[in-house]
Amino acid sequence: TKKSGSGKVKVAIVTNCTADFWLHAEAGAKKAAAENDVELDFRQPKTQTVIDQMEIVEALLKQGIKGLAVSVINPEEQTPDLTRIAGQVNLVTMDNDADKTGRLCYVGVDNYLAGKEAGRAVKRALPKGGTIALFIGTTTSANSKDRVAGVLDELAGSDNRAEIRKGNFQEKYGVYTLYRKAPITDETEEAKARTNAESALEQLKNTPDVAMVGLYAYNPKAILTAVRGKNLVGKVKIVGFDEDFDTLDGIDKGEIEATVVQDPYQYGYVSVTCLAYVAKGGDKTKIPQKEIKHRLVTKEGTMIKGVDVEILKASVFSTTTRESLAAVK
Amino acid sequence: MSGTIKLGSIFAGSLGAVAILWFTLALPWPTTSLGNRYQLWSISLVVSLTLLCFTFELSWRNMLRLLGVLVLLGSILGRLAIIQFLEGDKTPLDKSNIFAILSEQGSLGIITLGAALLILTGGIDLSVGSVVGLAAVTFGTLMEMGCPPLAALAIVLLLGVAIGFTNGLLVTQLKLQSFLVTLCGMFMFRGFARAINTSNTGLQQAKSNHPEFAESLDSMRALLVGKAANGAVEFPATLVVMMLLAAIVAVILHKSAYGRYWFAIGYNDQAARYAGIGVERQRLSVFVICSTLAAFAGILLLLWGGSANPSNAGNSYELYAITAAVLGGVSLKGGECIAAGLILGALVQPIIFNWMSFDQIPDSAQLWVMGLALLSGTIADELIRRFRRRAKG
Amino acid sequence: MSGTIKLGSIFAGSLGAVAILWFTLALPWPTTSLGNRYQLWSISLVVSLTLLCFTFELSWRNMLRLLGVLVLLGSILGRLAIIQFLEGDKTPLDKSNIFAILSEQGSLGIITLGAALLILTGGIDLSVGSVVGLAAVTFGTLMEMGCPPLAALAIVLLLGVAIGFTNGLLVTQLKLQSFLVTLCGMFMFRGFARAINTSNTGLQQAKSNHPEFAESLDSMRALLVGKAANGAVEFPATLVVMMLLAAIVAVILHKSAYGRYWFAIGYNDQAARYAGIGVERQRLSVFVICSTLAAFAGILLLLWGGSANPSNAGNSYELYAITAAVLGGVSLKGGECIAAGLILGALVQPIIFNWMSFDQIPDSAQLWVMGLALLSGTIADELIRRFRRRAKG
Amino acid sequence: MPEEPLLIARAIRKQFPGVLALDDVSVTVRAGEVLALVGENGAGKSTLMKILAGVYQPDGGEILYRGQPVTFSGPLAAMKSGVSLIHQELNLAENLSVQDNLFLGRENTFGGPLKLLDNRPAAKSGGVLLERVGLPASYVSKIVGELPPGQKQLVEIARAIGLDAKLLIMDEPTSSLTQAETDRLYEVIAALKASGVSIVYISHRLAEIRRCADRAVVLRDGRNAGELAKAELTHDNIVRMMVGRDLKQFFPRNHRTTAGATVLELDGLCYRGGPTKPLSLQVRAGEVLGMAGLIGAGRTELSEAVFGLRSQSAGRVLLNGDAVRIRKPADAIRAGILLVPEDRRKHGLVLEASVGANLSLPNLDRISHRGFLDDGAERSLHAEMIEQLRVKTPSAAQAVGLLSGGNQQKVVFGKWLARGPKVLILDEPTRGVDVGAKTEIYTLIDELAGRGVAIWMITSDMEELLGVSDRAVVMHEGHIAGELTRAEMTEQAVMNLATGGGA
Ligand SMILES: Nc1ncnc2c1ncn2[C@@H]1O[C@H](COP(=O)(O)OP(=O)(O)OP(=O)(O)O)[C@@H](O)[C@H]1O
Ligand SMILES: Nc1ncnc2c1ncn2[C@@H]1O[C@H](COP(=O)(O)OP(=O)(O)OP(=O)(O)O)[C@@H](O)[C@H]1O
Ligand SMILES: [Mg+2]
Ligand SMILES: [Mg+2]
Repeated sequence: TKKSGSGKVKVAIVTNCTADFWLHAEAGAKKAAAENDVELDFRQPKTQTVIDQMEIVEALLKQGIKGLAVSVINPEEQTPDLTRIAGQVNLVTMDNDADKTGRLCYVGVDNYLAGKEAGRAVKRALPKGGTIALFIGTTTSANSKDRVAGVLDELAGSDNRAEIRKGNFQEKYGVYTLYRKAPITDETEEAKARTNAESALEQLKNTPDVAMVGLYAYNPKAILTAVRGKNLVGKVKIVGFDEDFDTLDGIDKGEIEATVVQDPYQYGYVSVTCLAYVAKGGDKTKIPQKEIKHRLVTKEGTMIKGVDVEILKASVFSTTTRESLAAVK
Repeated sequence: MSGTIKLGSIFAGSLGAVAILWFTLALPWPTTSLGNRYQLWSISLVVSLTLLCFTFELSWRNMLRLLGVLVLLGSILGRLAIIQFLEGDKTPLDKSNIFAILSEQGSLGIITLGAALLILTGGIDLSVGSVVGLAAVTFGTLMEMGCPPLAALAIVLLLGVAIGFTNGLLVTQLKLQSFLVTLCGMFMFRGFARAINTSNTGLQQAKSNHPEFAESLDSMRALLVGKAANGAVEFPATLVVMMLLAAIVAVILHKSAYGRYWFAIGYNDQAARYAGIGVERQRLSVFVICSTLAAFAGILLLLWGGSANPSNAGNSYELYAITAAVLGGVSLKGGECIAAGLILGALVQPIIFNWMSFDQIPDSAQLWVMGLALLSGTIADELIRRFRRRAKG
Repeated sequence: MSGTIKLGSIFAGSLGAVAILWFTLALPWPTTSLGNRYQLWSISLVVSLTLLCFTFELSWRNMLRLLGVLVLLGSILGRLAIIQFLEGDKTPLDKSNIFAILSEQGSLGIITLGAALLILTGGIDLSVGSVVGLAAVTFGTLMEMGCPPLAALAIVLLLGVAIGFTNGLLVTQLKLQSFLVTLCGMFMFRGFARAINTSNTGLQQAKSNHPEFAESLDSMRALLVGKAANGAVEFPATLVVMMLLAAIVAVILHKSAYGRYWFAIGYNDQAARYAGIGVERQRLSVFVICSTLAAFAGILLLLWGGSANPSNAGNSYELYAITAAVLGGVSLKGGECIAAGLILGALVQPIIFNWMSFDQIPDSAQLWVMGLALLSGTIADELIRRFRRRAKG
Repeated sequence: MPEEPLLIARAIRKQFPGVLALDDVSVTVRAGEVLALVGENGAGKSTLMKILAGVYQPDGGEILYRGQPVTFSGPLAAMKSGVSLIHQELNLAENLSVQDNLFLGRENTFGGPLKLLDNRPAAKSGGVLLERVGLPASYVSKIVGELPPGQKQLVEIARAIGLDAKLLIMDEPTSSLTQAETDRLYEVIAALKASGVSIVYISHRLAEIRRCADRAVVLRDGRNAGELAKAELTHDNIVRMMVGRDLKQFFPRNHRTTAGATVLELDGLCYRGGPTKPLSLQVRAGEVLGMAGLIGAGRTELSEAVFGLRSQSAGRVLLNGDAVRIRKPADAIRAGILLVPEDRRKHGLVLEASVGANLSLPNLDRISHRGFLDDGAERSLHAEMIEQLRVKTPSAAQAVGLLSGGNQQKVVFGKWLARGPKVLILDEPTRGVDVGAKTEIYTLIDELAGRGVAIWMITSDMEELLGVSDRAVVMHEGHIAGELTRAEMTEQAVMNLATGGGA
C-alpha cells in the first residue's frame, strides 16, 4: 500500500524563468497555501524556454497535483499543449496569459497598459520631448513586446502595436526620439545590461533630455549603476519596471523617477487561492477573471493629477515588500 | 571471440525483453491513422537493437568501461521505482512520463552520436548547441515564410552539412584547432539564429500562416517525435529515431573501414596518414556528420517543443552532449568510443532531471546535484579502471 | 639577447608614452581623499608596465605571434578614432568611455591570466565563469550577513583557493581530465551560487543591513574598481590591478623557475617529470592560481556592478577568457604563452563590444559579428605563422 | 678490484600489470668503468635503469650506492646523489631553448622561494657542454623543437653530462646518431671515464659494445643471463648469451639474385622545403639499395617526398618506366611504393590499437566488401602475417605498444607485405631492435629482394649498410654525393662521401 504523502491537496506553480521577481510570487503563494491548507510545489525552469518549462509541467502531472498555475512563455505555441493539460487538471495562467486554453482564469497585469504607465512617467519627466533609450532582456516574448509597445504608444499617442510586435520601429514617437531605433537587449544578463547602458550613455552624453527606461527587473538598477559611473545622476531620467530593492532605493534617493510594479506577490497568492478553492470543490464557473492592476512607485507616493493607478511611496513599499518576503523564509 | 558473441546474445536477449516490456507499456496502440506507423517504428526499434547488439562486442573490457554509467542509471531507476511503488500518488514509471524521458534521451542521444564521433577522431565541437538553435529557428522561420515542411527539413539538413563543412575545412585545411573554430562557431551560429528571426518561431505560427501545411506538419511531427496534434506524446519516436541512427553509427564504427580510420586517426593521426588514410577527408566527413545530426536535433527540438527562441534554443547542448559521450565511454583524448555506450551515456542526464523533479530537489540545488552526480560517475569510472589495472597486474 | 633588449626598450618607451597620455586624460585628479591612492595606482601602473616590458622578450618571433591581435586592436581603435573625429557628437575616445572599456578589460584580463596559465600547462578550466559567479554571490551574501568587507574578501579568496585545490587534486591525483572535472565544476559551482542565495545580492543591500561597513566597503570599492561612493568612475583601477597581476605573472612566467616548469610541463610533462620537476605539485598550484584569480574577478564584478545574480553572474566568462588567451598567443595544445600577449588578448572583446555599440550594429547581429571577428583574428594568426614558416623554409 | 663498487643492485624485482619485467636481477657497477647492458627487446634493460635512476620504485630487492642502502624517491633524488639517466626516448621540452633544457629542473635561482632565474652562469656553461658533445656553442639559444632528431639526442646527452653525475646511464644513446656523432660520443665517454665517472651503456649495436665497454652484463627475459669480461666481448659470445643460442649468418644473402630492371626511378625530383638541386636515383628489382648520410642529410625527407608526404615541386617519379603522380600516401600505396617510416612509434603504428588493427589498417580495402569488414578475411590476414613474420604476441588482439621493439617493427613490415610491394622504402629499419630480431628482419629483407621487390634502405648503422646493401648511395646536405658498388663499399669510402669529401 502506498504511503500517501501529507494527504493534503497538492497545487503547483511553474514560472517562466529563474528571477528575483518570482521570489515575491513564491512568498504570496506560500501564504495562500498555508491559509488554504494545501501543499505547494513552486518550480522555476532553468532557462526561459518552452521545452524546459513543459518538461517540468509534464513531470508535475505525474505527481498527483490538483491544480497548476503557469506563466506562459509563448502563448500561441503553448496553446494546444495547455488546452490538453487544462483538460487534465485545473489550470491558471499568471503573469502572461494564453486565453484560448480553457484556463480557469488569468492572474496578472496587462503588460501593454503597464507599459503605457511607464510611458506616462517618461512624459512627466521630459514633458517637452527628448531622446529615450529602452532596455530589456529580450524582445522575443509576448509580454516584453507588449511592454515596449505600451511605452512607445503612450509617447506617440497612437497605436503601433502591430508593427512593434513584428519588430519594426520608427525613429520618432511623438516628440520623442527612440535611441538606435530599437530596444537594446541583453539576453537577461545583468552584466551585459550594464555595459549596454554604459555605452548608450557614452553616445548620448552630448544629447539633451535623455530618459532611459529599464523594462526588466534588473534593467533599472543596471542603468542606475551606469549613470552613477558617468556622473550623470539627475541629468538622465530613469524610469523602471518591477520592484528590485536597488530600484526602490534609487527612487527613494531621487535618482530614478518611478517604477511600474506588477504585484507578483498577488500573482502567487491569488493563483493558489483560486486553485485551492476549485480543488476543494468550489464552483469553477463562478471564478471571475483576476486581472491585477499594475501600480506605480514614486519617491513621494502621492496622487498625481490625471493618473488613476495606485501610487506607492518607495520607502514604504520597500519595507512592506521586505517584510512579506521575510515572512516566508 | 566466441565468448564475446555468447555474452552479446545474452545482452541482446535481455534488451529484447526490455523492449517487449516497453511495448506492453505502450499498448494499446493509438487508434489514429498513425498506429501503423508506430508499429513500423517498433519494428525499427527491434532491428536497431539487434544491430547494436551485433556490433557491440560485449567483452568484459567494454562492460567494465560502462560500469560507472550503468550503476548511475540503475540507482536512479531504482529510486524512481521506489517512488512509484511506495509514495503517494506519484507515478514516475507511468507510460507518459517514461515516454517523455525517452524522448528527451532520444534527442540528446542524436547530438551525442555526432559529438562523440568528433571526439573519437580527436576533435571537439562546441558549436553543437548553437547549431541546434540555428536549425530550429531556421526550420520554423522557413515554414512561417511558406516553405513546405519537407522542403524546410531538407534545407535545414543541408544547412547542417554546410556548417559541418565550414568547420571541417577550417580545421583540416587551415589547420586551426577544432576547439577554437567551434568556439567562434558557437558565437556565430547563435548570432545567425538571432539575426534570422528576432522573435520566437513556432509551429502554430507556421500553421496559422499556412494552413495548407498543417496536415503534413502534423504527420511529420507524429512520425519524428510521436506527438499528436494536441501535443500528447503517443510514442517515444525520437528514441527510435535515435536508436536507428545509433545502429547506423555502430555499424559504421565497428563494422566498416571508416570506423577503423576514425579510431586510428583519433589515437594517432600521423600513423593514419602514413598508412595512406585520407585523414583530412575523414575528419571533414565527421564534422559534417556531427553538424548534420545537430541540425536534425534542432528540427526535432522545434517539433517536440512547438517553439524555439533564437537566443536560447539549444543553449549549452554541446556540454550535455560531451558529458553524455564521456559517460558513455568516450575518451576526450580521442581514439576510444563504443557506440552502444553512447546510448547509455545519453540516458543519464534526462533521467537525473526527471528524478530530481520527482524527489522535489529544489530548483536552486538541481545544478549542483547534477554536477556532483556527473562527477561521481566519472570518478567511479576512473576508480574502476584503476582497480582493473591493478587486478590484472 | 642584446637585440631583444633594445627592441624591448623601444616598446617600453612607447608604452610609457601611452601611459602618460592616459594620465593626461585622467587629470585633473579627483579632489576626494582618494586622489592620493590613485596617484599610487599610477605609479603601480608605471612599475608594472616596466616589469612587463622587461620580461617581454620582444623578439620578432613574439611580435609576429601577436600580429593578428595587434591588427585587430589597431583597426578597431582606428575605427573609434574616425568616429571620434569625424562623426557628429559621438566621442568614444573620451575619458569616461575609455575608463569603462579599460575596466572591462581589466576584469577580463584577470581571469584570462589564470585561464592562460592553466592552458599553458596543458589543462583547461571550464568552471571559471561559475567560480566568478559563486565568488560574487558569496562575497555579497557574506557582507549582507554581517561579515566585514575585508574578511569577506579574504574568505572569498580562500574559497577560490579551495576550489582550485579540489579541481587540481581531482586532476593530478585521480588523473581525471581537466576538461571533464571543470565541466562538472561548471555545473556545480553555478549550482552552489544559486543554492547560497536564491536572490540577487548587492552592495546596497549589504550597506543598508550593516551601515557600519559602508565606509570600508566604499573605500575598498574605490581602491579596487575606482568608483567613488556615489558610484562615479574616477579611475580605471581594475586595469591597474590587472596590470600589476599581469606583471607578477610575467615575472613568474618568464623570469622564474616556476615559469620554466610550466612551459616544460605543458609541452611534455614526461620530460618535466624526468627532469625532477614535481609535475603534480606545479599543476595543482596553477589550478589554485586560476581559481583564485577567478574568485578575485568575482569580487571585482560585484564591486563594479553593485549587484550579482546567482543564475547568471559570470556566465560564459570561461569562454571569453579562453578566447582572450588564444588571441593573446596561447596555444591550446599547451606549452605556449606570452604574458604581455595576454593583456593584448584581453583588450579585444570589450573593445569590440564597445565599437559595435558606437557603430550601432543591431543587437541581433552582435554575436555573429563578434564570432566572425574572433575567427578572423585566429585565421590571420594562422596565416601569419604559415607565411613565416614558408619564408623561413 | 680493491675499490668498493659504486653501485650494487641486488635481487631487483619489478612487476608491471601483466608483465614481470624484472625477476631477481642483480648488477654491480664499479667506479670509473663502462658497463654495457645488453639483452633482447623487452629483456628489462630500460626498466632496470629507470629503477636505478629513481623513475620507478622496485617491488623487491635493494640498491646499495657507495655502500649505503638507498631508495631514490624520484629522478630528482637520484640526480642529487649523482645518478643520471639518458632515456631511451627523447625527453625534452621542445618548446624551450637548448639552454633551458640543459638546466631544466636545476635552474640557477635567487630570491629564495621566488626562484627568480639567473641565466648568466648557465649561458656560459651551456655552450661548453654543447661543445663537449660536438654541437656548436651558439646552439644554446636555439629552440629544441627546431633541431633534427639526432641533434636533440646530443642535447639530451649534454644535459646528462652537465649533471656532474657519478653514475651516468645511457639507454641507447646512439640509436638516432650516425657514425660521426657516435665517434664523438666515444670521446666524451672516454673523457668521463678518465675523470672517474661510471657509465652504464645500453645498445643494440654490438660493434659499439665491443668498442667501448669494459664489461657487459646480459639480461634475458627479465633475469640475469650472465656477464662477459672485456676479453670475452665478441659478437658471437654476446649473441649467444642474449639469445640463448647461436645465430648463424647475421647478414643473410641467400635469396639475392642479380638485380633486374629499374623499378623506381627519381628523375630530377624536387620537393617543397627541400634542396634546390634536383635529385635522381634508381632502384632495381631484387636489389637492396642502401642509403647513407649524416644526421639531417635529407634522406628521410626524400623518402617522404616520394611517398607523398611532402609535395613534389619538380621532376618525376617513374615506376617501371611510367611516370606516377604521387600527391598523397594513398597514391604511392596504390602504385606499390610503400614506406616503413623512421619513427615507428609516431608514424609506423597506432600504439594503443591492437596488432590486428594495425595490420589491417592499410589493407582495409582488401578485407571488406562494399565498405563492410569481412571478419573472416581479416582474421586470416592477421594469422598469416603473424605466422609469416614470426611476431611474438599472445594474440592479434594484444595492443601493439606492449610488444618489444623488434616485434613492433615486424608489425610495421606486416602492414605492407599483404599488399605485395613493388618498392619498399625502409627508413632505419632496425633502429632500437635487438640482434635476434635484427637477423629476422635482415632475413625478411633478403627474402623480399629475392622475390623481386626493389628495396631502398635508409640506414645510419654502418654495419647494416655494409652487410645488407647491394649498392649504396650517400647523401650529403640534401644532394646525392656519390654511389658505391658493393665492392667499393667500405666504412672509409662511405664516411668520405657523407662528410662532403670525394669518393
Ligand atoms: N610502463 C610499463 N608498463 C607496463 N609494462 C612495461 C612498462 N615498461 C616496460 N614494460 C614491459 O616490461 C618489459 C621490459 O621492458 P624494458 O623497456 O625494460 O625492456 P628493454 O630491455 O629496455 O627493451 P628495449 O631493448 O626494446 O628497449 C617489457 O615486456 C615491457 O613491455
Ligand atoms: N623534426 C624536425 N624539425 C625541424 N627540422 C628537421 C626535423 N627533422 C629534420 N629536419 C631538417 O630536415 C633536413 C633533413 O632531415 P632528414 O630527417 O630528412 O635527414 P636524415 O638524413 O634522414 O637524417 P636523420 O638521421 O636525422 O633521420 C635537415 O636539414 C634537418 O635539419
Ligand atoms: Mg629499453
Ligand atoms: Mg632520417
